[in-house]
Amino acid sequence: MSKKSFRQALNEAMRQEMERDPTVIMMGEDIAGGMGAKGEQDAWGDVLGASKGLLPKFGRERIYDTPISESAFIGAAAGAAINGLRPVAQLMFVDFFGVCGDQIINQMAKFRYMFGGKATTPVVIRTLFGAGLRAASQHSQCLYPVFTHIPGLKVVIPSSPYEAKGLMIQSIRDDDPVIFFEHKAMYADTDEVPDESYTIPLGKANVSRRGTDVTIVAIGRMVKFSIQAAEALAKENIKCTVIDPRTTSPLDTATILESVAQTGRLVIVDEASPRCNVATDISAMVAQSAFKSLKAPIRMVTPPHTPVPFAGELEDLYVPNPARIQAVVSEVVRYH
Amino acid sequence: MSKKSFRQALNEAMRQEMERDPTVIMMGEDIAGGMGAKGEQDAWGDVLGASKGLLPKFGRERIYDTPISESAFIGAAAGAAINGLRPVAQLMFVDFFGVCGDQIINQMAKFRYMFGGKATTPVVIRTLFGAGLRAASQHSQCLYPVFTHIPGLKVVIPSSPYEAKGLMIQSIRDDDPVIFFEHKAMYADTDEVPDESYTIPLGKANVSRRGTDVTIVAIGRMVKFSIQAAEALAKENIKCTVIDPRTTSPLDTATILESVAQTGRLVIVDEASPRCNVATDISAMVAQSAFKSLKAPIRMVTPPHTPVPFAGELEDLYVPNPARIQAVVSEVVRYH
Amino acid sequence: MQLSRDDLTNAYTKMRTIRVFEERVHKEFATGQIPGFVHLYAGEEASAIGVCMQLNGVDYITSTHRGHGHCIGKGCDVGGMMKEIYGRQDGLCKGKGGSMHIADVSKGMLGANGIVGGGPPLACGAALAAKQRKTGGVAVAFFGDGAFNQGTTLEAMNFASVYQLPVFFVLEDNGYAESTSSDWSIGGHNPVLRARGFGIPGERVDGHDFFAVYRAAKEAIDRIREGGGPQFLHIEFTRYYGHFEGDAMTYRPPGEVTEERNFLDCLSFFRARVTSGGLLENNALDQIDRNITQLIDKTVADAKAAAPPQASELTTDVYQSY
Amino acid sequence: MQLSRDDLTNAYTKMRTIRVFEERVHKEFATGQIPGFVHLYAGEEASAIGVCMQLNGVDYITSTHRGHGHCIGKGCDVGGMMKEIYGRQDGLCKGKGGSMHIADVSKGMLGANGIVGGGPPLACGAALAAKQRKTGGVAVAFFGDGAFNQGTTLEAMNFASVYQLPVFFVLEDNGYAESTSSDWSIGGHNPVLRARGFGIPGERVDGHDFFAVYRAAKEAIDRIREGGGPQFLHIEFTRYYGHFEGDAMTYRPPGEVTEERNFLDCLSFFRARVTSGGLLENNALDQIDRNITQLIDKTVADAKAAAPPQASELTTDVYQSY
Ligand SMILES: Cc1ncc(C[n+]2csc(CCOP(=O)(O)OP(=O)(O)O)c2C)c(N)n1
Ligand SMILES: Cc1ncc(C[n+]2csc(CCOP(=O)(O)OP(=O)(O)O)c2C)c(N)n1
Ligand SMILES: [Mg+2]
Ligand SMILES: [Mg+2]
Repeated sequence: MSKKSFRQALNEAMRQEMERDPTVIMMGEDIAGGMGAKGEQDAWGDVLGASKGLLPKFGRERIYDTPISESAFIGAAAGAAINGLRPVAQLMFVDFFGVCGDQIINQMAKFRYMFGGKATTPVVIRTLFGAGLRAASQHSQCLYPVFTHIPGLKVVIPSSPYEAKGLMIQSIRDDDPVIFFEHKAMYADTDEVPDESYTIPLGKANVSRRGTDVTIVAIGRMVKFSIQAAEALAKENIKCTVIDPRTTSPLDTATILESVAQTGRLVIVDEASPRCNVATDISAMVAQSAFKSLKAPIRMVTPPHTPVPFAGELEDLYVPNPARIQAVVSEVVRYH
Repeated sequence: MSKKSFRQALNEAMRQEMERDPTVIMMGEDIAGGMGAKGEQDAWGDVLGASKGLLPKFGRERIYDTPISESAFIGAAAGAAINGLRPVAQLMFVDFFGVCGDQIINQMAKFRYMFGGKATTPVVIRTLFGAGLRAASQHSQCLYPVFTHIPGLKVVIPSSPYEAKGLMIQSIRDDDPVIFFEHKAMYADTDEVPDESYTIPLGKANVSRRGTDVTIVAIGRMVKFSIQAAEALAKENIKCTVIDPRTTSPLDTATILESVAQTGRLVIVDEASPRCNVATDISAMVAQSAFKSLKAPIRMVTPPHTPVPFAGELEDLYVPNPARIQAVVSEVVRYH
Repeated sequence: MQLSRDDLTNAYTKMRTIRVFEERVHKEFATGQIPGFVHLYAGEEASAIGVCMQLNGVDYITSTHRGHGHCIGKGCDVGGMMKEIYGRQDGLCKGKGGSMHIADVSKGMLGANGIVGGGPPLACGAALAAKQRKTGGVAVAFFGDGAFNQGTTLEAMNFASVYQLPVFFVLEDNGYAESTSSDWSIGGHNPVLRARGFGIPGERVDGHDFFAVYRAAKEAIDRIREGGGPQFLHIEFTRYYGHFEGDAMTYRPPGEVTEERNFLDCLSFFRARVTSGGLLENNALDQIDRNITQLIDKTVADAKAAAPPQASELTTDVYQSY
Repeated sequence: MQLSRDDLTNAYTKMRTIRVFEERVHKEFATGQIPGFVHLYAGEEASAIGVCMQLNGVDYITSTHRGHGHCIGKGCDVGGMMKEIYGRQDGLCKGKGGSMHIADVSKGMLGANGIVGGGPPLACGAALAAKQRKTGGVAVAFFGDGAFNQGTTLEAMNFASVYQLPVFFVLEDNGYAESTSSDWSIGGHNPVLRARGFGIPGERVDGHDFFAVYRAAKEAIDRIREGGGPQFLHIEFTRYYGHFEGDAMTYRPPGEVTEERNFLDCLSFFRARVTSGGLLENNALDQIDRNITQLIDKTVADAKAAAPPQASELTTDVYQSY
């Protein structure tokens, strides 16, 4: 156990799995870095440095830097998975899925079903997402609702370094295609993280905080913000349960429904664009299955229906923050 | 006014707009057909024949058959729109958006915002969607939730030949990028359709049927099925309002909320995969905004979370049908 | 190039199996009993067989929407294929895939593919795994002239080139992508040069001539197995039926298919060559023809009689665990 | 090739403007006041200017994440650019786009682009519209060595070739895509041959030499305007700064940049050539340098002092109507 950043936690997870299982390989643009160049190899270790140090340990037979051709190498990850490997491929920013979406959505996601259960495609696609770094409209999207929508994919969104490590190890061991979302604004967050290998099951929510007044379900970076809001609300004697689903597909509906049965009030915090996102998904599930329990309207805290703006002043308004969450939760608790 | 099929209605809409406005062009694979071949030109008129007959009228300066390279020509449609044309590009099946998604999602959708309001991109992307033709997992998806999720796009889904013509003409005249969904299993449906040009505004729902017991919101082909269910229910003296939003982005929330305020009961019928789809979107909107009105849980009628199967026996179970809609509506009406 | 009597018999049997299979599917489709989109391979048999005869158990292929020939070439069970096309529980994919998605991963057949250009990236991955795991395996990506303009195919060629992967890129140029001529759609009109632009050597062959395809495929795959990196082959021929069943083919000049069938048919050509050269006898070939007709009759009868998938199958096979 | 005194002055002024702009952004970025990802064009000036000097009001360009040079080449307002980079209300895109999305459609500059390979399809569309509307316009797609392996770029080349569109494909090969060498990533190592594989003629030029770029661009664009269809140019040079600001560039051998700066700098090269040839005088060039430094000083001061966007701007400009 020691303090580790989100980046370090991911690095450790990938290293430990590559040590344990020789069929795990890595692919991606500058995933090591320096390919074909005359200077340092492993110069980048991916764009934010999470895979740095793996190249010296595992060599170019396990770590494949790729040309910029996401369709080719994401598709190759699927093809390699069918032929006995367990690739961890990086789609650098999830915003780029538009150039390779077919290999994810129509190929790896559907093999098993289309082939009558006779294919297994153990691929992990790691990908950066989320706003907060002034990276503007094409490098700040969440887009996990798109992948959650597609049957055949699993969608994992860790909310802390501890979660990141355990979920990454489990994702690599999982036999289905997993899209693993890493919030770029959380890379420097630190946490107590065990040194040894451990797994966190996919499809099991984490209840970060228990309170009887209201249930907050939050995704990814919004979990931290929701806990901050809950702490502030605790001072006003409002007791919040904060649920981190960890994975949006599968979704642990039981834990959410159980909590709503107790609190009768639900706020969902989702950094994704508001239409057809995970907040609407969970809201609809609860509205359908826990109608009798509800004492107040289900409220969603999300960005507006706009691309992500560049200027910091606008981006800060765009992303949900603890103060906004707190305000909405207060309203929900006061609702009669 | 005369009986016209969905196909004919689309054809007429495109023809009339091309006549009216010389800047309207068409692009797509086999949109005319016979390109470079020695036999008949206009041999296909797109894969299901909706643009047949336009080539002889407008010639190859207005009708661009393309090589199979969706990124190139969908992107070219966006580039041509910025340079003064109004392209109508066909993405043959919406399932193929994975090979060209970036040009839609990150380019045309975001130009206006990223460029500070200084770009206008009047593109229509027509695309086939939906199950029912035994076309299996890669040619039967709905996927409009994905486009509804993306700010900057408009999403139009006509539910009949009449709607198809008026919405297509309006979409071509619209100055924002529009994704226009054509259900392939509706191509032979017929309707009374005016011969002259007319428009239906985007963002204004159609209330196909009014009743005070329950509100059914249905999308695309599901509108017809919902009306059938409503007719059957009328015999049991259950009076349904059936709302066809026509466009999921923008969404006419006012019409839906008004009706729910009256009926207190809501069923949403969506042929798209169930997670993060339009049914969840509308449900969440209503659960947030009309809580006090609701007398029963909001129910969603959707396919299961699986790819679309090939075998007819399975596909018929997959797609929501009038009987299933009727059963769910009955339950909702009886709920106390 | 030595082809034994067994090899020749095998080649002929497999090509004829494809032909009879496809002609029969064509006929049955017209009766309305076969659902969905069906794309027939008749006329292109020399490609699937000339190439797949070079392959063995460690090798993989990726296919296209026009996949029946590749399946047969790679050894998929013909009865299971026919049942799949009819959407039956015992079909190769339990009736969930259909014609456009027939696959048998255990045979190294990674699926027909409904997405034009969907296969080449997958082939790169299978090849990368073969190289990394040192299985000696090769991956073949079959794709059409239309698919040759798709970004996924072009990226895959570059990717394979950069990593010198054991991939064989086989361009099946049947003259059309749907109704669009390949003479028009392939900018530059020189596929072999285009492949060279990615650093991949290749050649063009006449796809009506099984022996030409066999020879070129053998040389290419031998080079690949010796570590020579990816290779390319441009095979030219025609398809005998419409793009899919239902296509009236008005974009083709009248008589084009008849002429090809009469004067350039790969099976007639093969038969003439082996009989005139004294390698196989007409009556042995006739016997093969009869056997195959019987076999296909039986697969159709079996498929028609077979049970459709059970309702519970709708929601299985989505995930390994969920 | 005749370049008048005015042309030469103009070329030098614009190249120097880019250089000073970029060096200043580099410096200011280090102080932490410039947000987001910033990719600098210093070292590559001869491309943007050598090419854009051939263009006029009916022409369009598409750019990349490394777009400042192209903006200046196509005539975007330098003050508006700097404000955009600082995220100000008066920036070229109201502060909503930032460095990676600077655009000015009214100037024919269709945007820097955060997506590698995002631009070439757009350029095809602008060219198609120009051809269809008979404006005489040309579209230039600038893209990097990394982008040359992206399917979107390759598809666009085929599309332009098939329709003989007036597109100029300009490959700016600065040796690296992020930390990956272009010697490795471009399979076949022969971009000009690859372009020919799509039926597009092209040549390679030394990007340190403005005159070489100018000459090649002029010839290509003249051919395009005469209806010769798409053309290709492979420009080789280096970038002086990291991939983005913050990149330590350890993948480059020590001294690589210094050597290029000292011996192959396009501005020094230009100056030496025009002064030794008696075409322009050193003191005139010095004066230009001083003027530009002043200009950029002012744009930075203005940008720092400028107001950020108002909160209400968050939700405007998504749609024309909604
Ligand atoms: C990405 C994508 N675009 C378009 C289609 C529709 N489509 C199916 S087959 C086909 C033509 C393919 O032509 P070619 O590659 O030459 O193969 P062939 O049919 O001639 O065997 C097209 C356009 C598709 N399935 N996938
Ligand atoms: C589709 C996509 N993939 C990856 C990236 C991340 N990325 C940004 S710039 C870059 C390198 C581009 O290299 P090159 O085309 O040579 O341009 P240069 O940076 O050298 O000017 C990469 C990989 C991206 N922005 N878009
Ligand atoms: Mg073809
Ligand atoms: Mg570069």
